[in-house]
Amino acid sequence: MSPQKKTTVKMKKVFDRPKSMTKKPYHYCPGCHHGVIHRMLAEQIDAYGLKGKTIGVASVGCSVLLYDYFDTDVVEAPHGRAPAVATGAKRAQPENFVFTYQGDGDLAAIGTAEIIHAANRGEKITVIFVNNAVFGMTGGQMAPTTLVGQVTTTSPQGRQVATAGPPIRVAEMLATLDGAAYVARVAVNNIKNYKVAEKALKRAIDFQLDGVGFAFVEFLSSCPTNWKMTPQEANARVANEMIAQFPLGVYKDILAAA
Amino acid sequence: MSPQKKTTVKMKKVFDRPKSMTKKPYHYCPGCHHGVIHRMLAEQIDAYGLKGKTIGVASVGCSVLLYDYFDTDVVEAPHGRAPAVATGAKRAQPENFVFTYQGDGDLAAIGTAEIIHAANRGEKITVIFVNNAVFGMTGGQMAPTTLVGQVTTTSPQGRQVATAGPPIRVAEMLATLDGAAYVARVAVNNIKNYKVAEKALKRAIDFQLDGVGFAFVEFLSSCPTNWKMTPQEANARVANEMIAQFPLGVYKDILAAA
Amino acid sequence: MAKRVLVKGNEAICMGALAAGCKFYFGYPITPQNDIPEYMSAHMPEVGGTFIQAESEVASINMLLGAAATGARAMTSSSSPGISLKQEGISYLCGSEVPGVVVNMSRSGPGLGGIHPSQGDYFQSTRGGGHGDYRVLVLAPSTAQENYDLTMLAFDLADKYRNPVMILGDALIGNIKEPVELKPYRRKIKPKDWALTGAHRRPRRIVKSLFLADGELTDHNWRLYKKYQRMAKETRFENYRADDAKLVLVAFGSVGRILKTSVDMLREKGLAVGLLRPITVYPFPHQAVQEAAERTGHLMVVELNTGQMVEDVRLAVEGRAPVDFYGRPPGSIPTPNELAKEVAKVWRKRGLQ
Amino acid sequence: MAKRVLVKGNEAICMGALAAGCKFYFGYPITPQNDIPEYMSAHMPEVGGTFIQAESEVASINMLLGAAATGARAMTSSSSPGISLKQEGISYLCGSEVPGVVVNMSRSGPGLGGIHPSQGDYFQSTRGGGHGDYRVLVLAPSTAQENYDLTMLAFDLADKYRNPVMILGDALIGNIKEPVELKPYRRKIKPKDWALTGAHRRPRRIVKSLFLADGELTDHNWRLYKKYQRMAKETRFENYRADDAKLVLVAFGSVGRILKTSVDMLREKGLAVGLLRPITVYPFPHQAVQEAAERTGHLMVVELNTGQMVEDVRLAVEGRAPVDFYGRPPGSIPTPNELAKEVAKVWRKRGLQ
Amino acid sequence: MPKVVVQKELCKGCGLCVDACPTKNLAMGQRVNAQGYAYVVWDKKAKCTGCAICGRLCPDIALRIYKEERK
Amino acid sequence: MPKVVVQKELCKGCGLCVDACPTKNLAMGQRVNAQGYAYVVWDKKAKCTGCAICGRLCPDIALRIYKEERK
Amino acid sequence: MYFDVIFAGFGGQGVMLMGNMLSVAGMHAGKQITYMPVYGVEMRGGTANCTVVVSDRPVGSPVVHEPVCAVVMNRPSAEKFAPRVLKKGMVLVNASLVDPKYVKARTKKVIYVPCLELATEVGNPRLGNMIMLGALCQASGVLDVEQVVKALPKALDQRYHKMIPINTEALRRGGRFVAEL
Amino acid sequence: MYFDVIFAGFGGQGVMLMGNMLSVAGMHAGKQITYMPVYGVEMRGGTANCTVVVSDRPVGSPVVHEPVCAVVMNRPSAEKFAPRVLKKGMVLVNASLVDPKYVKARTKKVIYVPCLELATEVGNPRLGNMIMLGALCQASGVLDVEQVVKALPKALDQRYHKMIPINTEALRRGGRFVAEL
Ligand SMILES: Cc1ncc(C[n+]2csc(CCOP(=O)(O)OP(=O)(O)O)c2C)c(N)n1
Ligand SMILES: Cc1ncc(C[n+]2csc(CCOP(=O)(O)OP(=O)(O)O)c2C)c(N)n1
Ligand code: SF4
Ligand code: SF4
Ligand code: SF4
Ligand code: SF4
Repeated sequence: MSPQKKTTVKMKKVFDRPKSMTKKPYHYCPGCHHGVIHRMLAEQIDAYGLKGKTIGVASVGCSVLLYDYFDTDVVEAPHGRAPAVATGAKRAQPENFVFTYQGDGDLAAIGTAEIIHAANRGEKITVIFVNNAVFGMTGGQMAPTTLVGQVTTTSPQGRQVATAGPPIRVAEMLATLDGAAYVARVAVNNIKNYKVAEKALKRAIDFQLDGVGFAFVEFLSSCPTNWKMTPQEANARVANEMIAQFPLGVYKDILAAA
Repeated sequence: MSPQKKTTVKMKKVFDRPKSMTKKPYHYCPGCHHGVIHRMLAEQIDAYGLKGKTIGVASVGCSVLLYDYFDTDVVEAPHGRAPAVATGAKRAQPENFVFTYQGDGDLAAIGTAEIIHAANRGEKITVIFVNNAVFGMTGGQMAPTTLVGQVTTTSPQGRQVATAGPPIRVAEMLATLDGAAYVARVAVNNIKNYKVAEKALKRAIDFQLDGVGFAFVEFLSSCPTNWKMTPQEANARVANEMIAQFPLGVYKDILAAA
Repeated sequence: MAKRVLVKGNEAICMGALAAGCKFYFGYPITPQNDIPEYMSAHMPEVGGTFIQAESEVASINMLLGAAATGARAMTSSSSPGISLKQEGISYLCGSEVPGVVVNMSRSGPGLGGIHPSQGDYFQSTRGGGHGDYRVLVLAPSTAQENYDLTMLAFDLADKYRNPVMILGDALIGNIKEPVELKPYRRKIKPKDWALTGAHRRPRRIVKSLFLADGELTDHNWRLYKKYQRMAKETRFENYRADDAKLVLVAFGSVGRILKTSVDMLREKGLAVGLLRPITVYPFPHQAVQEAAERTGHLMVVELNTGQMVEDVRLAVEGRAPVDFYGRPPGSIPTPNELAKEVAKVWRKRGLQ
Repeated sequence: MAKRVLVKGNEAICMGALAAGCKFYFGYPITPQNDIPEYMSAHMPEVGGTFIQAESEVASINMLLGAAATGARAMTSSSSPGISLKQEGISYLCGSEVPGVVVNMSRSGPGLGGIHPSQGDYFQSTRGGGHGDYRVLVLAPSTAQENYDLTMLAFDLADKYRNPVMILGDALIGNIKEPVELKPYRRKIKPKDWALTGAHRRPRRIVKSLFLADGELTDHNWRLYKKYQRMAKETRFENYRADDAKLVLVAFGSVGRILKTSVDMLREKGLAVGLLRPITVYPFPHQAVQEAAERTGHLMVVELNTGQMVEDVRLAVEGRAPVDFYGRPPGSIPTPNELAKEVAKVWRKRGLQ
Repeated sequence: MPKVVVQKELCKGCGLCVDACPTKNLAMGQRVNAQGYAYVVWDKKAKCTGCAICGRLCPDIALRIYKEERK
Repeated sequence: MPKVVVQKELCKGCGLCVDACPTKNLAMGQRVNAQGYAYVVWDKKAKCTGCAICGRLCPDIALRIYKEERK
Repeated sequence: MYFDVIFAGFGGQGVMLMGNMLSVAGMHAGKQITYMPVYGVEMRGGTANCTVVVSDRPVGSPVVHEPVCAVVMNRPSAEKFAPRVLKKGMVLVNASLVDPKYVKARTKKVIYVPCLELATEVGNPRLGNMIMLGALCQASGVLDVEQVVKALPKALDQRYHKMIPINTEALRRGGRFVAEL
Repeated sequence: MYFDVIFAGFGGQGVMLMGNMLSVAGMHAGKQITYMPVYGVEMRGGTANCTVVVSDRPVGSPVVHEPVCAVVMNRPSAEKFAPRVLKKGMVLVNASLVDPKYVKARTKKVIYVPCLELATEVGNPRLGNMIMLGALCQASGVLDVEQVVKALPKALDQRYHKMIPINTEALRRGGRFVAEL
């Protein structure tokens, strides 16, 4: 190309661990998306300058050690109850950014009532829902979101619709609630989906910071360990089977609708 | 008209207390629809010849004394848990007709998780959901279905969307679940709606008897006492406000759809 | 002079809570304590506080956990079946050392039972109905005034020990109306150096009950244990005509106050009976009971159940004196006469004069 | 001869349940008992039974209520936090007299705690962590064989008393693998004349815990109380080298078995110690403990908590003998040496020889 | 002619049947039953068709309805 | 030229970055870290654009990425 | 001074309000008070009663089995509570609803108050309870009728304050009825 | 006869399977057995160990602090468990991964087994655990190597039965290695 006059070339760090994370290496399994989702959230906390005004609500699941990684205030909720804990925290500290981070066992099984009612009350919280179609932490049991036919430790014959019902699509269900302001489903299995996910996450944060209301982002996630797959195979399952059962998209956005 | 030869005129009882009910007078308040809904269900139990093969699952609410009125086997479930109790009962006694009878506090508040998962598992039970927009038994507190602005003993300023969220529309929410086979909302405030309701109830029974799956009928109901209205005013509220918020109709019928 | 108002026991609790700076109430209706959420729904907005009717008891105890973790004074209330559902949450509050006030206006059980007053939840309250080795401070008021006073105290003790405090009343204590002197709350609420308020210009804070590192959980449990031992100094009880008594009755809450009338009746008939009424049932007034046993040689426990607190009395007495027991399962309210008769029976049986 | 297989403690429970005709299992995963739902999910279909992974512990105890109300043998299992959530349901089972087996492979608390073995749920199990005056029979196995045998017994006792029966194990009892002799189940299951099966050619039946008529609830509670008293005859315990002991240790479950090795060690050193291991912790072997106290004059309780069963021992002993206590909160598993040292300390402190 | 029998001890005087009757054959009565409720009366019988709408909408199953049967 | 630094003790060798890199600059390495994982290497640097896609899709935040800056 | 009374009747007869009003008035008169409501076992309908204790000393039991006084507004209440009244006590009976033959008391002091008639006389047939409360004060002397009147603004919710005059009249009418016996 | 052993190593080294196989074989040899798994505190990854007690009498404690024997498959395990072994006991060390300098034992009897090399020799480098188990039997005499071989069909899941021959070979190779020391 055309020569340029007097340009200083300096190396600039364009990508690194977010400031709002601790230095601790993850305990997650190789290829597990929890790590990506954590980092994406932490990046946004950095971007919005929220490190000093965040209260994270950890749930019980593989991500129970969330507080080891996020260098923010964190309260640990009993299994399934993060939305209730976040309700209390956010009402008491409205000026703080309050998020929950929950797995599908946590949010879609034991915590069904809590998520529905927090959504319907329009609590101004941001919910990160990590749907990996399995109970990871406890060793790979069937989740409400387990795919039909998927073998887990409690569906050794593969999930049977006749006895266990079909997988629940949480985003669709929550979107029917008038109280929910933003509901989206995203994935991080490739860069295209990743970028859409990041946008959705930002919007879910905006909705809270702007006081619009309850915001929910469902991340399709992988669990190579309990799916008994390589990280690559697991990513392929997300791309093929998961997205087919749980279509990506924005299911509700009361501002866009208006 | 043309004279008829030799007709014997005999009085035939065309309407009376169903056989599957006891003689006990209801304890319900004057004008309360619980009584109508009970009777409608008992009539169908008679019609289908199910008196000897029914297990009723009573919930906690004004209808907790269900067993005083239904002359069938009855088990009393803890508040909100009737769908779980019914799941156990039906799985153990598949040849019996198993129904739950639940109020909106019971089903849409404390029992949210149980109804959603029973529906999604496709339990072959029939759920009678009586939505009177209030906690009747405990003295008229706000329910998840309480109308916006409605004054109750725990929403003395009228239900505020900002703090309590809008009313939940349960039928719509359950209809999103792939596991639910039949979902309808009906009312018994006038004979027209009553007849539609009866049809829906029959279909909800058919769905169980034919082994099709989970069937749910939401009855809009009145609570003159806690609405602080005459029975007439209460019926008018059902006609005007309730139906506007909770539109009547069949929200799902997997057989009709097929 | 403090204002004197006639209020329902349940309302006195609310007034005490509001006076003590409680700004967060989370609850789910259940008889016989519905006055509490009802009062709070009307009055919380007036003080800029938050009232939420939760979707369940489980949700409400966890909302309390969330609000209290930020340092706010928060309360929840329920009655027996609802309190059972809160047990996991209470265990978490203890495990993560989050203060909070839990009111149990208990009713009769087991199961759905009924709405009569009952003392059937004594074990649950004092031994921790949830999992693990933990204790909550349990205050057992017997008058509307005590409801008011002890609720204020409950918030202070909760903060002091970073532990939930339970108010254990029953359908009688919640529903009687009595004059209450609305003494103003004067104590200063200290800032909480562990509360989650956003890690602005300070290291972040964590509120949790999971302890994974080697030995960490054992240490944590020992620390909690020592804290529970320290709570002993909060022991409170009332002696009623007990000084010169030859038979001391031990009873708490509703039965405690009914027995005062029985004591008066029996005293009129010349029976030197007295009453020791635990006000804190955890910590239990072991020493006072032991002293009463040694002083009089005869104790009698009366409860609205088939025998729960009597174990604490026996543990305190350790065979030093006979401990008689009159228990009555719930389903009705015993009258002073009935109880007096039972006491008189024991008086005779033991050959007292 | 009965088949001998090497199985995990958790699995032994499942095998016992299936042998005893359990056809319904409802549960929700939680460590350290996941082998139970996993085993049941694989094997229930083989026997034409039902396995449901419920949406929660609350749902699973209520599914059990529904299935057992029809007369079926049904089981649920969980671990500490999950058991806390079942407390309301357990109270209902007792109140409406529905049998059922509830397994608690307890872990450490309070709160989330950890997954180490723990005996922190002793109070919850034996006093009823739910509301109201009720009791569940509590069996405390210490070997995989006992897991198998006692689970079969649990179903029988549940039916006999129309009451839930709890198996109280812990992370150790659930996870060890040991040979188990699969003795066949031979008892005949009696038809249940109260079960809901459809009111065909018989008057309808009601299963409930609500009693509204005057005095009805009181009567019901008295009836339950008498039933709990009758359960005393189910008391079971094991004496290990206790006959000639000068110091008798009292411990149950995992600690009970570890202590056997400690006893052997101490005996080798010439210390005449023995062990009394309650197998039923409710009903508690009061009389056996009392006799041991009288015979030896010295008892010592060892628990994996900071002191729960020791209350039952003190209540039994009532001051007749000193009761020493060594408690250790969960977080690690005590070894026989460590415990032997603690016992030796007491031996010396009490001047025994 | 059809016949509507009011079981007066069951009637709670809510009046819903009065509104419901398409031919207005029912009316609130003056007399009070043992429960203290002024029960309904079926008086203007003339136009009754035995449609049983009143019965269906009565919350308290207080109405028993007969109709002629031709053989 | 951009630069990708692999923090080898963080890498778990899942290989997702290898797949993700549009210009295939990363490869699974032969060496094992203290955790026992064979970590990735950024070796075929020629075509690296510093797009940081690898970094974004790495579950373990094991990649640090630099780019030239012209002033 | 010690006085206790059970008020009993149907749900809608304002029985609880009577007890409440006596309690508020008693408190303002400087007494110790306990008011204890008891609802029927049935959730809906049924009878209700409450017990009020007025005393100079702190009140032990809010539960009274054999009261000094019973105010019975309907027949089931009369049958249940009249016999329990102490021999030295008194029973006030709503004569408009209760036939004397259902009143079996140990005490001789049974006062029949035609509540409905007197209430209709003052202009509101629903104020039978106020008539009765006036009568109770007059007959027992537990408080002065005027002490109750004075407490009306405190005992009644703001939105019923326009009813104070007619309530006052009813209380006084009840009192007068007894005074004129 | 009483014998106890702690097997310890990384998650993927088949440590639990060793314990299991010894247990099954012991049971079939008519012994009393307790197998006790201990997972690391972390849920994912980390180290794992299990304790097996083999005895003629019922086993009291499944927990052993100072074992008769330790089988250490990696360095952290060697550092943790080797020093705990009784003076009269023995330590078996996976020489392929553990440098002798990390093995500090009270007992003199420390046996270094080149698991990886021997396993590679028999044709499957992942069978280091079977090599070690054979070595353990031979060294301790707790069971005969052939007793373990005989138990393979019971100890291995049906779907791994095709692996029995190679496992047999690995067990024997481990045994031979010790015998030839
Ligand atoms: C009350 C209670 N029940 C059950 C558990 C056990 N438990 C812990 S995590 C979990 C589910 C984990 O699955 P998920 O929420 O999908 O998260 P993941 O581990 O897959 O990220 C369960 C059942 C618990 N800790 N508490
Ligand atoms: C665990 C528990 N929580 C609360 C209650 C109290 N309770 C009884 S019924 C009820 C709600 C009644 O409302 P709804 O279900 O709408 O029925 P309705 O009475 O209106 O017919 C409540 C909260 C209870 N019995 N158990
Ligand atoms: S078990 Fe699954 S969800 Fe949990 S860390 Fe591993 S891969 Fe991730
Ligand atoms: S309170 Fe309402 S729901 Fe209950 S019986 Fe009365 S009118 Fe019906
Ligand atoms: S609808 Fe029934 S209860 Fe109501 S007035 Fe008519 S007959 Fe009476
Ligand atoms: S994605 Fe991350 S953890 Fe995976 S191989 Fe690449 S650098 Fe390593």
